[in-house]
Amino acid sequence: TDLEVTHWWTSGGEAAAVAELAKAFDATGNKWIDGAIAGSGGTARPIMVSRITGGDPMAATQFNHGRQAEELVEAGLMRDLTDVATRENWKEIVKPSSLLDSCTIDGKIYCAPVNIHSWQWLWLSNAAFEKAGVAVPKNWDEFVAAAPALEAAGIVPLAVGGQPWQAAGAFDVLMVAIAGKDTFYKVFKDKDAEAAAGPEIAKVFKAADDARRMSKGTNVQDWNQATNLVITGKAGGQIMGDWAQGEFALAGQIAGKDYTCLPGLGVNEIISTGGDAFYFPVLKDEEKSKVQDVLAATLLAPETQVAFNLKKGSLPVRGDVDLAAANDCMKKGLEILAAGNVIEGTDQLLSADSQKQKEDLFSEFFANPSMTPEDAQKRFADIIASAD
Amino acid sequence: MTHSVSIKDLSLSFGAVKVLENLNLDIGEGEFLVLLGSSGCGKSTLLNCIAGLLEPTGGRIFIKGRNVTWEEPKDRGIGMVFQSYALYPQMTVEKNLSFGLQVARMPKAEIDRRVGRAAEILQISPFLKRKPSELSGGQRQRVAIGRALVRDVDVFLFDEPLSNLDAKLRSELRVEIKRLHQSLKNTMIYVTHDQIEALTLADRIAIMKSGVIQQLADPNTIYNAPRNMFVAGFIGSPSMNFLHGEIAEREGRLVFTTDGVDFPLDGYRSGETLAAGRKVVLGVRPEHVRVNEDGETHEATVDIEEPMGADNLLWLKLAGHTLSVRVGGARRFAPGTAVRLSFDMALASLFDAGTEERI
Amino acid sequence: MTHSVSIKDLSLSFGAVKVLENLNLDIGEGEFLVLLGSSGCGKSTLLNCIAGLLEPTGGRIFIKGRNVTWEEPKDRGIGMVFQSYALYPQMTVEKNLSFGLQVARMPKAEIDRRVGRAAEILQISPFLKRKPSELSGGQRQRVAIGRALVRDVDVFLFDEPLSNLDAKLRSELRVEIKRLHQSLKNTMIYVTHDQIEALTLADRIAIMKSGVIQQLADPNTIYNAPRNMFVAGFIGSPSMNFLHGEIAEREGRLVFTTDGVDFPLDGYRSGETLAAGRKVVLGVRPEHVRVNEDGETHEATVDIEEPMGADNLLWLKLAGHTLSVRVGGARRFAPGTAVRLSFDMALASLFDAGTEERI
Amino acid sequence: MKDGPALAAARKAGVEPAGRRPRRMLSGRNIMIYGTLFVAAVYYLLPLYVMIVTSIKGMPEIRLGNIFSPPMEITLEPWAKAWASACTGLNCDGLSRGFWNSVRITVPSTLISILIASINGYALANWKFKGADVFFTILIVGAFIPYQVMLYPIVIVLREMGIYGTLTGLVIVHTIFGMPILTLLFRNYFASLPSELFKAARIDGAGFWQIYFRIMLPMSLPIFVVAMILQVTGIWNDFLFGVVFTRPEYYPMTVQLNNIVNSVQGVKEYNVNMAATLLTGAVPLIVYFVSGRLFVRGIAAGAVKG
Amino acid sequence: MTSQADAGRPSRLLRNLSAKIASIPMMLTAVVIFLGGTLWTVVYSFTNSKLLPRLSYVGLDQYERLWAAPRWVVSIQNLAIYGFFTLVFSLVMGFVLAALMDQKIRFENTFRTIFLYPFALSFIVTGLVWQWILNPEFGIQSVVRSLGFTGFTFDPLYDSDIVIYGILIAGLWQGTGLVMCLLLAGLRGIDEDIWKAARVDGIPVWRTYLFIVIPMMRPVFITTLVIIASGIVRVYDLVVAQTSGGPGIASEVPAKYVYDYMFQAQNLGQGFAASTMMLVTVAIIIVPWAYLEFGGRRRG
Ligand SMILES: Nc1ncnc2c1ncn2[C@@H]1O[C@H](COP(=O)(O)OP(=O)(O)OP(=O)(O)O)[C@@H](O)[C@H]1O
Ligand SMILES: Nc1ncnc2c1ncn2[C@@H]1O[C@H](COP(=O)(O)OP(=O)(O)OP(=O)(O)O)[C@@H](O)[C@H]1O
Ligand SMILES: [Mg+2]
Ligand SMILES: [Mg+2]
Repeated sequence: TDLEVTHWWTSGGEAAAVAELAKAFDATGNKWIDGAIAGSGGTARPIMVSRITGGDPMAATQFNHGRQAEELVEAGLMRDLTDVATRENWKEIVKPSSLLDSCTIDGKIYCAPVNIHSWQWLWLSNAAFEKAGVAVPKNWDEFVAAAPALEAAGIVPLAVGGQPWQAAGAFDVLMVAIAGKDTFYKVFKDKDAEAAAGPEIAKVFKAADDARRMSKGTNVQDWNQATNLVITGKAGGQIMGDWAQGEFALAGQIAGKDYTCLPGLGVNEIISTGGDAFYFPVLKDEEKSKVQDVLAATLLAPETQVAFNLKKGSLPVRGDVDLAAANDCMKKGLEILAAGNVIEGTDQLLSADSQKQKEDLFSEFFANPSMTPEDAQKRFADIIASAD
Repeated sequence: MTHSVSIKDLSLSFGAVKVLENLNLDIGEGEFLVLLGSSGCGKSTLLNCIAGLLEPTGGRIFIKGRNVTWEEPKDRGIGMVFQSYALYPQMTVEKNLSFGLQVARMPKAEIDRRVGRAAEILQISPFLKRKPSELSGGQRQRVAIGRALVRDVDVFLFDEPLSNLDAKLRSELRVEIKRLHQSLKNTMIYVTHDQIEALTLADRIAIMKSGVIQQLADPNTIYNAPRNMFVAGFIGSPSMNFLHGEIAEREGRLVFTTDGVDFPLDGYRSGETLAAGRKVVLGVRPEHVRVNEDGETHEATVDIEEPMGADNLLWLKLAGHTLSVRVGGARRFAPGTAVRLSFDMALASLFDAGTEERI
Repeated sequence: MTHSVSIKDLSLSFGAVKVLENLNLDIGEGEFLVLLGSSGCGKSTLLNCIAGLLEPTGGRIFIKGRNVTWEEPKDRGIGMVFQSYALYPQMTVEKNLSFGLQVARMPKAEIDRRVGRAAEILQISPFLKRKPSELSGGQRQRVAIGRALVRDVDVFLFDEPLSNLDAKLRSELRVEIKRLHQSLKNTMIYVTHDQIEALTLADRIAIMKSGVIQQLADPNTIYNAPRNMFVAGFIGSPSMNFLHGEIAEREGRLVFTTDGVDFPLDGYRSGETLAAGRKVVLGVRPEHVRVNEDGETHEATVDIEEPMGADNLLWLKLAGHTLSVRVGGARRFAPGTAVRLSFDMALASLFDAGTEERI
Repeated sequence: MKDGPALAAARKAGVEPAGRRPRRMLSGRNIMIYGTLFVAAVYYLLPLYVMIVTSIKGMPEIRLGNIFSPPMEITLEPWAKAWASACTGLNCDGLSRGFWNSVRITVPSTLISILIASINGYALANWKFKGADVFFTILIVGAFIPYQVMLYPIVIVLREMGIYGTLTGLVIVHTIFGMPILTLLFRNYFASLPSELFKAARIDGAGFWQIYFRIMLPMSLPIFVVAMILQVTGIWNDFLFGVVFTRPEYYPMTVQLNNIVNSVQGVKEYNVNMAATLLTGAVPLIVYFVSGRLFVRGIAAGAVKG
Repeated sequence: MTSQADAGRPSRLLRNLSAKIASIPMMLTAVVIFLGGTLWTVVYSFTNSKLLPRLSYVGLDQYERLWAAPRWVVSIQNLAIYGFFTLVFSLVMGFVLAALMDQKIRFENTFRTIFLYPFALSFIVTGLVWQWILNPEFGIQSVVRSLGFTGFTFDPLYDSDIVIYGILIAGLWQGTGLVMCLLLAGLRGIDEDIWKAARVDGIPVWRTYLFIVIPMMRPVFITTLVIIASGIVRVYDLVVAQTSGGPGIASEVPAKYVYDYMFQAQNLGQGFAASTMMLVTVAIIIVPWAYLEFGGRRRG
C-alpha cells in the first residue's frame, strides 16, 4: 500500500536520512510516497495543516513533537496510536520518557517520535581558528574572546542565518548555558514573566548582544548555508542543533579534526530533547489506516532508528540501540543523555504562537544593532507574560 | 380598423428620466412613417420599444392587432436597420443575411432562395462572399436592409440608416429605400433627424420633441401648415424666417406689422378670425420671399450671399431682422446690394406669440 | 505678385504611397480657398503640410513670401481648426483660448483683451468658464475657431470643421464662418467634402482627386463649366445627369443623339468646333431639365418623386436612362405620370467620351 | 529625404531664406529617445542576462567570477540537472514532473476561467439584470483582497464540497481568483462593442448563447488573447494555491522550483537554480514573446476603456 | 399602467433567465467566496482561534495585540513606503517609457517585449534573481569593487534601513512593463488632432504632456492605479523570495504577517485580525476610487 508522507527534510543530510526511513518502510512491502516540502517547517506546516483540515490528509506527516499538532489531535483529526504503542512497548523503550509524554494527550498516544534533537551545540571550524592564529575555544567565553582575532582574519566569528527560528534558537541555547536549567524552566515552563525580566536573563541578553555583534556579516538565510560557512572556514562557529552534524558529515568532515563541537556551549552540558515525530491523520481508507500502524512501528524499529539517526546526526529515541558507528559529537550527546542532563525543548513548552513571537523578537534583535538588550528583554518578558 | 402598428399610452423611463410618456401612435398597413426630431428626443427609444429591445415602463404595443408588449423581438415580425449597419463583422454577407434564418432552423433551400431574392433586390449578389469590412458604406447598409428583408417581416424599422453615409450615397440610397417601399408595400417606420429624408420618404411624418409627438401629418401639411412654431422651425433648411410683431388694421386691410414695416395679410388662410392688436409671429419660408418682383415691396440690403449651385441663398437685413431668402442659382446679388422684397402670404404661417400655435 | 500662401512642387509620401506629387497652388491675400474632394484624396495631408504638421518629402511652402517649409507650426502665422474640435477637454473655454498665448508669455492684459474680443466675435462669452464637455457641438467648434482667432494669424486652416455637426447647426455655422471671413479678411483655407459648403463659402474651389487638383476656379465656373466629368459629377446634388451618345447632324443642325433620341445643341457654347460622329457625354444638371414646358420635347415617365419642401425631385425614365430633375416644390407628379422634357442646352456640358474633358 | 534639384540649387546660390533642415536620424531628439530606451532596456534585460549566463556556468566559475562575466566554459549540465535530476527530499526527477503537472493545471484552469469570466462579462455588458451590478461590485472589491485572507474560507468550502486536494478543486480556485479582473476586462470589452450588433442579433432571433457563441466570441479575439496571457502566466506562476490546494503528486512546477531552490545541499547551486528558474519561466515567457503584440492591442481594446 | 398591460407580462424572475443562469458562478463566487469569506474572516478575528477556527469571542484583544506588535507596525510602514514609491515610480517610469514608445520609434516591438517580459515571470523568480544581483558577495557590489572601487557599498537586502528599496527595485522591474502597456494604450487613444492643435498653438511637448495629455488620460491612470494598488496590498511572494522579511523584521509586510500568524504561529485569530486590517486598507483605497469612477461619472 502506498502511503504519502510529508516532511520538510530536504537538506542533504536530511534527505539521506529520510531515504533510510523510506527504505525500511518499503521493506515491509508497502511504498513510501515522499512528500517533501522545502523551506523549513515554517513553510511546510501550514500546508500540512490545511491539507489535514481540508479533508485531504496525507498518511503521515512530520511535526516537531510538542504542541504543534495539539489542536489537530483535539479536533479528532489524528489517529490514536495507543494500540501500536502498547504492542511495541513504546513506554518502555522510548528514552527520555518526556518524548512520549509530548505525544500523549488525555492518556492516548498520537505520535511516533523518531529522533531526539538537541539545540545546545556550538560548532566550530578548526581551520578558521588556525587561520586567525588562536586556539580553538573550549567554551563560549573563550569564543567571545577569540572573536576579534577572527574578525581581523576576515572571518565572521558566529554564523547566524536569517531565518527567524535560528536567532530564537540560539538565544534559547544561550539561556540554558548561561542562566541554567532552573531559570529556563521558570521562564518557559512556568511562564514566569518576573524571572524573564530578572537579572539572570539580563546576563543572557548580554551574551546575545555579544553573539549579535559576532554574527554581523553573515548574509545568508538558510541554516545549512550558515553551517556551510563554518565548514568552509568562512565563519568561526555556529550555534545550531545537532542536525548540523549531517552537513559536516556530508561534506566529509571529521569531528575533532576538522571541526569541534561544544555541547551546552561548553558551559553547561545540558541538552534539550526536542525532536521530530510523525503524526498519522485519520484516514477513511481502512487499508491505509492499517498500514499507518505498520509505518509507526517501522519508524521506531531499532535498525531504522540507527540508520536514520546516523544520517541525520540526531540521537535515537530508544536507549537500547547500539550506536557504535556514532562519531565523537554524537557520543558526547549520548553521554549527556545517559547522564540525564536533559531538558525539554521549547517546542514542547511553548505554543507555536509564543514561539513565533519569540522568533520575531530575536530575528529583529539580531538584525538590528540599535535595539538594546534591555529593550529586548522587556519585550521578551511581555511575550512570556502572555504566553500559553 | 386594423393598424399595422399601434402604440397605446406608451411610457418609458431610464431611472428617473422620463423619455416617453403616454405616447399614442397608430400606423396604417403599408404606411411609411417617419419619426423626425432632434437628437435625444426619444426617437430611437420609441423604435427600440416597438422592436422589443427596450421594455416599456407602461402602455401596450400592438403589431397587426396582436399585443406584443412582452414578446421577444424575434416573434414580433419586425426587422430593424441601424445607423451603424450592425453587420456581424466576422461573417460573410451571405452569412449575415442567413444568420437569422439559420437560428430559426429554416430549411437550407428556403434560406438560399430568400437570400438570393434579397441580394437581387438590393443588388448585392456580387458581394455575397465578402466580409462587411470589404464593402463600402452604402453596400454595408444594403446588406443591413437585406437582413431585414430575408426575414419576410411585416414591419421594417429603420434607425437613421443613412446618417453614416456621405451626402452623395445618402441621396442614392434614399431613392432606393423609397423604391423598396413602393415595391414591397411593407409598413416602414423610419427614424431620422434629416428633414430631407423625412420629406422625401414619408407618407406621414411624426415630429417629436422631448418624447412628445408635436405633429403627425403628411409631408405637405407639415411643410406648409406646421401646427406650431417648433414644427415650422424644425422643417425646412434654411429655417423658416420668424418675425415677431402684431396684427393691425390699415385702411380696412389686416396687416402684419413689425418695427414699422407692414405686410398685408391678403391671401392668408387662417383657421380663426384675426383680430387687430393680437401679438403674433409671422413665419415665411426662404423660398416664399419674393425679391425684386412686383407687389407691395420693402427695401432690404443683402448681407451675405451663399450660392449653392442650383439655388442662391441670400441673407437680407430688413428693419433689424435678418431674413434668409432662396432665389434661383442664376440670380446673383453682391453683399451690400439693396433689394426689394415681399412675402407670398398664401404660403406663410401666423403663430400666436403666446401659445406658438398656428392661427 | 505676392501670394498669401504659395505651394511649389509639393510632394509627400507615406512610405511607398505617394499622396501628393508636385502640387502647385497659389492662394491670394484674403482669399477663401476651399479644398474639395472625396475621402482619402489628400486634402488633410495638404493642409497639414501647410500647417507644418507633416514634413513634405519635396517642394517648398511660402507664407507671405517667406519660405516656411522647415519651420515649426507656431512660427508660420497659421491657425487651424479640426473636425474633432481638438479642444483641451480638462480646461475651461477661457483656458483653451488663452493657453497658447500664456505659453508664448504674452502679458496678461493682452491675453484678456484678445480672448474677450474672440469670445465676442464668436458669441461664446457666456461659456468662458465652462468645460468643453458642457458645450454643444456648435459651441465647441466656435471655441476651436476662437483658438485660432486669438493668435492673430495670417492664415486660417479649417479641416472639415463642420462635419461633426448636424445639418441645422452646420448651415448656421457656415454662415458665421462666411461672416467671419467677410469681417476679418484673413486668408482661409478650408477642407471639406461637402459641396454645399464649398459652393457657398469659397472665393475659389480646388477640386482634388488622388492628390491632384482637377480644377481651381470660382464656384460659378466650377458649377457651370466643369473642366471634366469628375468635377461635373462631383459637384451638384443630385449629380449631373450624364448621357452617353454622339454628335450628329440632323438637317444641318448639330444634335446630341443617344438611343434614338435627339437633343439639338442650339445654344451650347463650346470651346472647340463640334464635329458630327464624335463620341461625347452630355451632362445636364437636374435643374436644367425643363418639364412640361415649351420647346422640342421628349416623352418620359416619372419613376420616383421626392418632394423636399422647397423643391421637388423627380426621377424620370427616358429611353432607358434615369434622369434626375428638379422642379419647384409646388409642382407634384405622381409616379407613373408621363411628362415631356427638354434640356437647357445653354447650361449643359459636353464631354469628350475618351478624355472626359469638357468640350 | 531628397531635395528637388531646383531647391538644392537655389539653396546653394543663397537665394532661399535659411530654413531649418529636415531631421536626420541622428538628431538630438532621437539620441535622447533611443538613449533612454536603451538604458531602460539594459535594466530590464540585466536579470535575464544574469540568469542565462549563470545557468550555463559551472559552479567553480560562479564561485570565482562575478555574475555578469560571460561564461568561460559553457555547460548544459545545470539545465539537465534542473530538468531531470535535482532533488527534493527523495524525489530526484527535477522539474520534469512539475512541468506536466503545471500543464495539467494551467490548461483547464485557463480555459474554464476564461470561459466563465467571458460569459459573466457578456451577461453584465449585454443582459444586465437587476442586481447584477451588486455582484459585480463585490467581485471587483474582491480583486483587492489579499489571497491569504481567503485561504481559510476556501479550504472550508472545498472541504465541504469534497474536492479539496483534487485538480478540480485547484481549477475552481484559479477560476475564482481570476474572475474579478477577467470579468472586468470582458465586461469593458463587450460594452465597447456597438450595442446595435447585439440588438440586431436579438432581432434575428438569436438567444443568449447563440449571440455569445456566434456573434460575440468571434469578435473578441484581442481580449481573449489578453485574458489568455494573463491567466497562463498567472496560473503557471502560482505557488500558493498549487501548494495549499493540491497534494504532492499534483504539485506544479513552481513548487518544484521552490523546492529545488530552497533545498540547499551544501552550497547553493546557483547555476542549477537559474536553469530551473528559466525553465519554469519559459512557458509564460514564450507566450509573451509570441503574443506580446496582441496583448498590447487587446489592452487598448478592452482594458483601458470603461 | 393598466391591469390589461400587466396581463401578458412575464414574471420578473424568469426574464433574462439564461443570463441569470449563466451568472450563477459569478454570483456564487461573489457572495459565497468574496463576501462570505470576508465576513467569516472578520467574525473570526474577534475570537481566539488557534490552529482551528473556534467561535470563542475575545473582543478586540487580537487587534490590541496586533497594533502592539512591533512587527505589524513595521509591516505597515513598509507597505506604506513600498506602496508610495511603487506608485510613483511605476507611474513615472511607465509613463516616460510609454511616451517614448509613442514617438513612432523603430524596433517598437522589441522594446515593448523587453519591458514587458518580466511581467511574465513570477514574483518568486523575480525575487530570486534580484536577490542574487543585489547580493553583496557576487552581485553588483562585488562587481563594482572588483573594478577597483573597493569602498563601494551596495547591499540593500542586507541593510535594514534600505532593504525595502531593494525589494522595490525588483518590484518595479516586474511591474512597470504592464503599466507602460496600459499607459501606451491610453496614449494611443488620444485624438491625434489634440497633438496637432497643441503644436499649432506652439505649446512645447512637455507642456502638452503635462497639461493636456495626462489630464485627458485620467481614466487610464485610474485603471492603472487600481491595478498597481491591488498588487501592492498583496505583496508577499516577492518579499519571501528576496529576504523572507529580513534582515530581522526590516522588510516584513502585512500579507506575510497574516500568513505567518495564521499558519506558522497557528494563531488564526491574530491572522484574521491582521487580514481584517488589510481589508480596511483596501477599503481606504477602493472607496475613493469607486467614488471617482462611478460617483464622478454619474454627476458628469
Ligand atoms: N440607456 C439609457 N440610460 C439612460 N438614459 C438614456 C438611455 N438611452 C437613452 N437615454 C436618454 O433618453 C433620451 C432619448 O434617447 P434616444 O436615443 O431615444 O434619442 P434619439 O432621439 O434617438 O436621439 P439621436 O438622434 O441622437 O439618436 C436621451 O435624452 C438619452 O439621454
Ligand atoms: N499616417 C499615414 N500613413 C500612411 N498613409 C496615410 C497616413 N495618413 C494618411 N494616409 C493616406 O493618405 C491618403 C490621403 O489622406 P488624407 O487624410 O489627406 O485624406 P483626406 O482627403 O483628408 O480624406 P478625408 O476626407 O477622409 O479626411 C489616404 O489614402 C490615406 O490612406
Ligand atoms: Mg437615436
Ligand atoms: Mg481629412
